[in-house]
Amino acid sequence: MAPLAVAVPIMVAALIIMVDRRLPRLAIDLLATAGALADVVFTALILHQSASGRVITWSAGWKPVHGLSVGIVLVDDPIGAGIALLAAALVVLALVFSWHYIESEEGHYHCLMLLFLAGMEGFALTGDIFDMFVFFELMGAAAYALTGMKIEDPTSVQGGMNFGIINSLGAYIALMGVGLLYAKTGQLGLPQLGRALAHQPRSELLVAAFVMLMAGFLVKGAMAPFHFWLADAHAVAPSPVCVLFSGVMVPLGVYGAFRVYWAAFPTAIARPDVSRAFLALGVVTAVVGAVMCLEQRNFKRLLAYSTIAHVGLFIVALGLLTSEGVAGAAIYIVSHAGVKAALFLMAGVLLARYGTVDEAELHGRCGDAGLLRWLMPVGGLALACLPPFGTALGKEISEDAGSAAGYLWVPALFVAVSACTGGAVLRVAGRMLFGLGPPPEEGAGQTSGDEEREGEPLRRIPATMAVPILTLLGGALAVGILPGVHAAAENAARIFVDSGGYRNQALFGTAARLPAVHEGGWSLSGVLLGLLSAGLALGVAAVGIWSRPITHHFPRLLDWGRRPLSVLRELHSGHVGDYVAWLMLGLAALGGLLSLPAR
Amino acid sequence: MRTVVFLAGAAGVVVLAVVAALHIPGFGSTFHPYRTAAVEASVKHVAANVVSSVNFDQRGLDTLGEESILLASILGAAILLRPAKDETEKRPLSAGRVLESTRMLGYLMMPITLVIGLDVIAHGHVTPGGGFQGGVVVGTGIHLLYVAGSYPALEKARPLRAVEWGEAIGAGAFASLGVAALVASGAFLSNVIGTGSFGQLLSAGTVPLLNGAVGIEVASGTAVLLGAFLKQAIMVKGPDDSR
Amino acid sequence: MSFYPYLVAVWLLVVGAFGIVRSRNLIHAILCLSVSQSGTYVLLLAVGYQWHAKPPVFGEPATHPTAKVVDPVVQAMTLTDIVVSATVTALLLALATQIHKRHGTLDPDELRQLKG
Amino acid sequence: MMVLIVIMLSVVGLAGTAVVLTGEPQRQALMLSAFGVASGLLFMVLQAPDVALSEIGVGTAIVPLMVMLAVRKTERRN
Repeated sequence: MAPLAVAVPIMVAALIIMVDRRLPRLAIDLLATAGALADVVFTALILHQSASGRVITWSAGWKPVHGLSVGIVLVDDPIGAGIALLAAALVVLALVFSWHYIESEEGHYHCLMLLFLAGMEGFALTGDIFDMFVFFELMGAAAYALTGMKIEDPTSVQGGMNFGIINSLGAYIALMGVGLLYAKTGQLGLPQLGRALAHQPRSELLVAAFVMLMAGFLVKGAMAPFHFWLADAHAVAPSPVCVLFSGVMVPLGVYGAFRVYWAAFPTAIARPDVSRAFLALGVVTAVVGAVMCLEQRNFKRLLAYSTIAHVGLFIVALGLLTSEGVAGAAIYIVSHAGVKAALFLMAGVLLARYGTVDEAELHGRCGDAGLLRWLMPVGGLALACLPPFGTALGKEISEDAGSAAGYLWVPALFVAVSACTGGAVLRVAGRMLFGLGPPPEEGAGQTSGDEEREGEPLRRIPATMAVPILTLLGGALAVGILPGVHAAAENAARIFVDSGGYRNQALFGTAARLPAVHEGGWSLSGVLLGLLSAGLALGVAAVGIWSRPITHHFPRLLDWGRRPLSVLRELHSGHVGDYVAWLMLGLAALGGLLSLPAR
Repeated sequence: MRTVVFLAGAAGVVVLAVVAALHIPGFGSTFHPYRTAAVEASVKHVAANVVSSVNFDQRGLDTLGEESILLASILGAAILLRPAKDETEKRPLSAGRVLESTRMLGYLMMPITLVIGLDVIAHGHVTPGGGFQGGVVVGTGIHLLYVAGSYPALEKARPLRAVEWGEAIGAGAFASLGVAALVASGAFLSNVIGTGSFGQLLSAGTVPLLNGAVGIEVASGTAVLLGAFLKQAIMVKGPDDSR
Repeated sequence: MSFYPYLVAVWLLVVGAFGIVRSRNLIHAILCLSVSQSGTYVLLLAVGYQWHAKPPVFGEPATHPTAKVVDPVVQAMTLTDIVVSATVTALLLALATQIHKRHGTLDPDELRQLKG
Repeated sequence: MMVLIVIMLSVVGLAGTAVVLTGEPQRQALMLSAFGVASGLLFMVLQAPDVALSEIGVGTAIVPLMVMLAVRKTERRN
């Protein structure tokens, strides 16, 4: 079953190339959407099956003998199958949105989307580290091309280039890590690696291999200081593609890093060291993302930085290295994907209607946006973790996990970051859709990379655009409302962190079933903290909208705050050489954090 | 500034890597557990070239991913190198100045190259080489016609439409063979058909088939890629290209 | 000697990255990226090498399948890696061509539209 | 054998450095070709004929060819 999720999109893509000049555009749309829908079915079945134990598939039938095999294993637990399902579902919605959004006669765009899907499925479902590298690169190759697709647009090709160089370099560093690990153990399968490393003494070789693997995956996962490519790519890629980038590709990078840690390294590297490194870099990522998010006036770039901020939160939650943290991150990732994808599609609608998503240019011009007048503020509040959206549930569980691990600053960080990112979205919504606040000064501010869309401006929003947006927001709401989501996530998380079970079930078909939890859900403190962050977000938005009169009276304060900000903005220079330099420094920093023993 | 940041990072990375290298089993050691298992598996399926056996039989899923990367890159390059809205295609007038001897060499070399390439593909499971290496040779070989100075002849020998088909057929066939094996034996990409005898052309089960699919895809892929760059370089004119 | 191949591999990775950092031309940067990647080829093949072992091919000249051979798995991985390298390089070169068309330059110092 | 491997490794390391230090793309493409040959020979010495064949095909022919074409396209307007 699992290999089909990879093979079917590839076959449909090949079919589209063969027939695309004989069929009308609608047929290509339908074919591509059907291909992605097939993957929704496959991954949903795998998810269903995995609830009663991991689904193990030995590709090419090379079943292990005495725990060794020459084949590739796919080990699918609920978390892996869940993120694979998320990817397939987002691709379906993105393709539906593209029916009227992407104007091209040929099916190349559709093929690339399907190959991108195949890459994500392979990466999520495989249990082999070299196979992960291959599908990582497949995601990459499709993604670079999709980013640079608008060749008439100068910034588009440039964003694609920065993305391509940084991500490829990250992949090669990860492959170096694979090589080191292979040299030490002679294995490539995660279960086999876990078994080989379970009794290894701590060694610098393993630390180096781990650092290189993490760096590679977290380049895609946009952890600071590997995150610079993300905003460039998101600002210029077509909106339905951004849905996939922010919704699932970036979280997949994080997933890959922690999958590798839990499957292979939990005893090979001291746990406090790993936790400390991830917490530190996660906090930096979250803060940088949130601050930069507030600074943007291009709505898509703003959303991109908000993704960076949220990735920081995911890394903090996962970096606690407890099953509660994993459960919180899982719920947060799924519902964040729904909210953020809906917001990117709204950006696409704005772009199609008004030709820009610049906050100042559109000030008060979008009063006639119809449905969007309601949906965009809702999206902003959901991003700010307003209960009962799933984002708030994920935030609550992560905060509890943080407090339980003794880190009392974790709830504060989560509230602050969700308030800043949600507030930024609300500010843009208030100014664009309702014309709140003073009109912008002429010629003020920056213009920074914008997607350009060809074709007629959109008069009314067609159903193929409205339905995906509503579905995504509804999905994020459902995660928070449906009973049993918390318990299911908790059970999935326990399976995810059960390293011994992972390798025993894959290699020997034996794994003790873990006791299942059945309770869980909203708590009063969680709801209150959710309301707090949503309220703060409204405050942030209000300050953003009406701040000029206020700061007028305190120029000194403003000046003092601007200096570090301008340094931070300078760092995001759009220069690929800078990004590579930071990549190397981040690699060294990660190595340093993991080599110096904690405490 | 940039260089300073880089050097600081690179110094750290080098230290990390050098310390790690000191702990690798020394170069040329006899510690290769996967090797031993892979050779056994290859012998079991009568594939004389163990590398091909690993690529197409034992770790075929990697190769499926690899072929998809190729497909994605080629589609991507085709999208990126298409003539933009404000550009026109202009056919170069004639062959241009090409020495008669160069022209002869091009015409002469092409069939030889193609034969070598096809041979490398066909014997991929027996001798070094295979679909990828042979495909590269074939895909490049066709472009010797350009060296021969005949762009029209090149266009005839390389009808882009057919080549695009070839690339899709190759990728589709690889995945379809995998699914067929899943239906026939319950395991994706498993080696289901008879294996023949060692070192023969017809041996190693599905390895030569998958190898052939890769050969078709790589040959057409290389041709499309080189073709796209070539066309871009000599035919596509921008709005401000007066020449 | 025992570590020299690994050092060469790391050297290629780092020197390629250095080239990208100092690059004044994106095509140059792309080629530096492929130099970085060659570091991984060298590392993988070095890891799979064994003194006095033969290539993992038993066809021609016919060798008995029990002869001592070097690791075929790293070779298969390197092959995959080479394909990845070539195709990604092609994709990036195509992007570079378009960047030049739209900006008239390939110098990353002059391409500053994606700031902030 | 050992001497040969050391020599080839050094040649590859130096050739890689030379590719990086060659700033002018047209010449860099040629350097890359040479680097491809050196790598191919190294892989041959390391008993990897399959890899050597691909590296020589890709590294000395296709990639330098594409670079030349891309350079030709991008230098025309300067």
